[in-house]
Amino acid sequence: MKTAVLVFPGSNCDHDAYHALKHVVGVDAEFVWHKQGTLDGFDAVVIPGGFTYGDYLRSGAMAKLSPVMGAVRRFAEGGGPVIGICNGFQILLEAGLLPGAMIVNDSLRFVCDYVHLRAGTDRTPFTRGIPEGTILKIPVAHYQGNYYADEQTLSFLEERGQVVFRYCDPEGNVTRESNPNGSARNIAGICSEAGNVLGMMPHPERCSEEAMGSADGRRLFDALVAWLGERTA
Amino acid sequence: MKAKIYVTLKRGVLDPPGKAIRASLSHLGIDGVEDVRVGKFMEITLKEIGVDEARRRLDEACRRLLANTVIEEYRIEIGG
Amino acid sequence: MKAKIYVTLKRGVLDPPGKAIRASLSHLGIDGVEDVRVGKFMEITLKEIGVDEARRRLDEACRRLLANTVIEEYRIEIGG
Amino acid sequence: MNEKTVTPELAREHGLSPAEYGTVLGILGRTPSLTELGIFSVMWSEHCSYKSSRIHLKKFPTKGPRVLQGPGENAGIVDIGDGLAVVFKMESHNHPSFIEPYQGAATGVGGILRDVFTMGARPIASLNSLRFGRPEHPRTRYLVSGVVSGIAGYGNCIGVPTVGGEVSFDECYDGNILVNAFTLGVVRHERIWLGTAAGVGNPVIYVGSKTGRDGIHGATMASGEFDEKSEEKRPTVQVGDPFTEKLLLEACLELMRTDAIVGIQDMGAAGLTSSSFEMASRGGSGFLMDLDRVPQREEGMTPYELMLSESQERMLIVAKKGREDEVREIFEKWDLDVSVIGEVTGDGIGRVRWRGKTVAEIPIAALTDKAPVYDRPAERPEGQDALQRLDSAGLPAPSDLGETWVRLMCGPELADKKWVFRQYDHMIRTNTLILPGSDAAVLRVKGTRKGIALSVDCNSRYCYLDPFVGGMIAVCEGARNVACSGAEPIGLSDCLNFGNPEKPEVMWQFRSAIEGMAKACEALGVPVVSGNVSFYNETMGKGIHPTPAVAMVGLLEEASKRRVQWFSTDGDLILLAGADRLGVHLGGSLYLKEIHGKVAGTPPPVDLAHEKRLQEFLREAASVDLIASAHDLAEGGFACALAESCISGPGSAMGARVLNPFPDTTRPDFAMFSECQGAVLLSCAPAKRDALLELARRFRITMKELGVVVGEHVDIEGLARVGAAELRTAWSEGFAAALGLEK
Ligand SMILES: Nc1ncnc2c1ncn2[C@@H]1O[C@H](COP(=O)(O)OP(=O)(O)O)[C@@H](O)[C@H]1O
Ligand SMILES: [Mg+2]
Repeated sequence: MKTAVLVFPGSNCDHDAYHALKHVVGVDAEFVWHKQGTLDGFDAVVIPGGFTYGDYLRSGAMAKLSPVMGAVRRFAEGGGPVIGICNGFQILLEAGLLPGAMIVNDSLRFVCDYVHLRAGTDRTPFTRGIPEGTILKIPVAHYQGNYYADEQTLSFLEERGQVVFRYCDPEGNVTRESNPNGSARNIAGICSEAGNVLGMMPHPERCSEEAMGSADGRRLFDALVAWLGERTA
Repeated sequence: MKAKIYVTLKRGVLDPPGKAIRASLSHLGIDGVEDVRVGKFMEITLKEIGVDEARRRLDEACRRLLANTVIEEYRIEIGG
Repeated sequence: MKAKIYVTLKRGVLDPPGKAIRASLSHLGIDGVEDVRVGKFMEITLKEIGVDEARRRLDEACRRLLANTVIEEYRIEIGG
Repeated sequence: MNEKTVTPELAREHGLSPAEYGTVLGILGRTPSLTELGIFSVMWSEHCSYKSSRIHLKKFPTKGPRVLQGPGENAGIVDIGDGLAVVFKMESHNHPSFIEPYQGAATGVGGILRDVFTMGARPIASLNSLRFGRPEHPRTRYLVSGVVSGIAGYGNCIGVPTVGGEVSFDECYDGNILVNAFTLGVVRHERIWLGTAAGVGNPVIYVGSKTGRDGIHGATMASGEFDEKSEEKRPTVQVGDPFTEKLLLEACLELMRTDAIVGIQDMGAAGLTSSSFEMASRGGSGFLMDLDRVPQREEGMTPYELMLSESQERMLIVAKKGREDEVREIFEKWDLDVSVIGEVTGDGIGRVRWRGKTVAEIPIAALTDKAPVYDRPAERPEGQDALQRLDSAGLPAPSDLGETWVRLMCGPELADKKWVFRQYDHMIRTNTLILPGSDAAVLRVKGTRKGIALSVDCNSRYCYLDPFVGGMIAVCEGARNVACSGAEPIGLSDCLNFGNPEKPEVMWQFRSAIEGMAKACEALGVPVVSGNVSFYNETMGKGIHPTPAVAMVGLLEEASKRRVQWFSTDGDLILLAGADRLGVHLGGSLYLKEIHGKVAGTPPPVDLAHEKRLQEFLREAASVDLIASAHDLAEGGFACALAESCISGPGSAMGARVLNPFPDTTRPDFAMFSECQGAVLLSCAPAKRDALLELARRFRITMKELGVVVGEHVDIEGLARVGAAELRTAWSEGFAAALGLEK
């Protein structure tokens, strides 16, 4: 079982994702440089957070052009599990692997804080065993995390069970106050129609150990390990 | 040769900076502004490749990189 | 009435986005681009206050808020 | 192209005094070229030469068993065991941030990061110390937003967490804000690199961004007062490119894992000039540089401009001969410019060529050794006595103590700084065990059990009233904050922000502050390993309060023994350690300033021997798990410290019921808000009480049992009582409200 952690110029949560996978969860992980055109031999792909190409044009815009993104597309089409975290989510949106777009936070400020998420579906490889309604405490850290899609797309996402996480208060109520960036319908994470590609703004890799203030993020990686185990079994 | 590209948000897409600017202007006592939409503007210097070819290449650049057509639209102006 | 404001970096001021975009375009195989400078572009809707008054107010808005005149310059276009 | 001919006038315009210019003529034996004049002017500027401060900086203790590198390099290095060391430094970016807050602050962060990774360390945390003018001053809000987002913009993008800092407001900073940035990195001993040029024939390599006309004269700007002409200096503002710096960081660390290089230094203030001359000076060598090979962003740059440009995100490397391709390969992989621009020579001369001509030829030892050093006259200001006079008894007592308490807690000094640090990524790299908001931030060092505690402090009102005592307090507070978190202070970096050193009163403040700091460092056994001096913080002749910011670095052998400042458990006991340090001290207090509108009196007294015992006691109490929290009494006195312990934690607000710690005073307002040095509010489980008191006796620390964590109110019996939850809400909104910022 081996996970790829993609590295683009400007990725900066790559080491954190690697640490969470390898040293906390204990699954094999390897950095993959963005110029690599294949993901053969990997069982799952993590697109970590950061500021690829400085986020200078739009977050994720330039990274989507890297050779490795072609490989990610093929990997996803083959049903392989892909998680894009923060900038990774933005890259998946820009690459068209997930619908919608990100605009700047409605506060116009970067926000780094713990937030609460309400799980919406357990059908992704990363949320298996995290039933709908579960409340997770996970930090966000971004400047452009204000999820946008037109009304029709939003409705489709909801109907097809593609909304994986919403921002909520500690009790699980999806409120305006608990939305840190203005995202449409409090959306914090969505998956592809098939469910194997997950994009989320919050950072599970940052809260995989109790010492970090929460270990809820670890549940996503544990779910992945279980899912992969079932698939190979 | 020179070209300009204007990238603006589509109608209906929320524009937080535009909204904030409008509010700030009225705080500053600058009245009469009803709406502000913020976009990007690129000044491009090109090799002499002719207007048509330039437009073709910049159009491709916009579609593939410079604009996100989910939320933005673009306009190319060659010369000037 | 409508107005447009273009805010660009002064000559000589480093433009990291422009630099990154130029590099990306050549990775995309879009050749012939020698330089890219990125600016802001604002579309403004105003009350009918007359061209002169609009220009006066927008000029003030630029100086006080919209442009950072330490590193940027601006241009106002009324109408159109 | 003909360069301007150098005249004594031109030399003066470059900030060289007639005597200094005379020395230049003596060294060269001829009139300098314009490029040479530029080189002398920046190298001998206050910023680069430390000409007014050097003789005083020598008073700092800079050695210790853990010190691997003291002042003199790009950053200081302190051993933390296990073959690891921490590399850190603080630096000012005051003037640029006042002119352009976003870019000024951003490039300040970029510069200090380079100082740390140029030594081979991976930066793991940053701090910042900020001073602004009055909250209601028309520019303050703009400056605060710009500086904070500039720090965020740069630090977040490069991926180094900003884990702490301080923000303070005073009229004296209306025209001169302070932006001091600190970064700490971790390095294995064998991977430490120094900024040295050695080995005749070794190539001198330029890497990073291209050179433009950015910030030409930045270093001399930082050495001159502001006046109306500052406007004209504006186009020299530098723009930061954190993305390029991230690439540069990764490329440099990759290169440093090879043994292809001899030395490396960032191009900071005075760019190519200071990096080349300083490296050669340390290596006792010379160099020959060809400016035509410098990667250039703009056309028609002159040698003067190329040598003085302060374009960001550039480094100078001396590699081993024959290893150039290895260097090139790494930087090209990271899409960075790389160019061999010269070589090391053995004749001790710095030679610069351009278009086939020699444009500068300067003996390096003379440039360094004959740099001016001034023992500037220092004199205690006439008004100092009057300033120190304070008739406390004559102060009117507030009618509503509860309201006064809330007002202090919600004012911009004490209010929650979350508005600021929420914009900083403070969790990235997953090391931050104690997030911003406690006395010190604590980071783990992966692969070990250790923790690093960080705090930055300075009470500039105290320094203004008595720079010697204020200087001592800055060091003591830093060390105490780190001790409250359970750590041992192992070294500090400072940023000495003062007015015009040519004024004897300012020089007196400077000298006194250093002497006070040095005395506290000696007593606590903390070496100063790096730092920075920023003079000329004056506008139209009006100087700032002396502000020697101290960034303290502490070590926890066991990160799991860390402590926070807030209460966590109902029923825990509340005790005051160092209770005998309490007294009626209103001089320089926040209460005096905010409620009575006065800055007067003398700062609270310091007992260094007690301070040392107290800190040892705190560490011991944490390491044997006798205490749950520790928070020192500082600005706002006892009542505000108590309130902070109740409401500053990440959970919901806690209540407390305590006794009045000054039962005898007739002035309840003094009991609540008078300030002191050396007292710490502790909480502990009831079962630990006896052992804790016993431990305190062993360290000869006076303890007073005050009360218990309980209920919904913060209640000082007989004095005042406020609802904890309401206080917390008001406190968390106070900062934005005071500045008129969006929540
Ligand atoms: N206040 C101070 N205390 C201790 N060391 C100082 C102080 N000011 C400067 N130094 C030391 O002097 C050296 C030169 O500092 P500086 O010129 O600021 O470095 P840089 O060239 O990186 O900008 C550094 O080693 C710095 O640590
Ligand atoms: Mg340096």
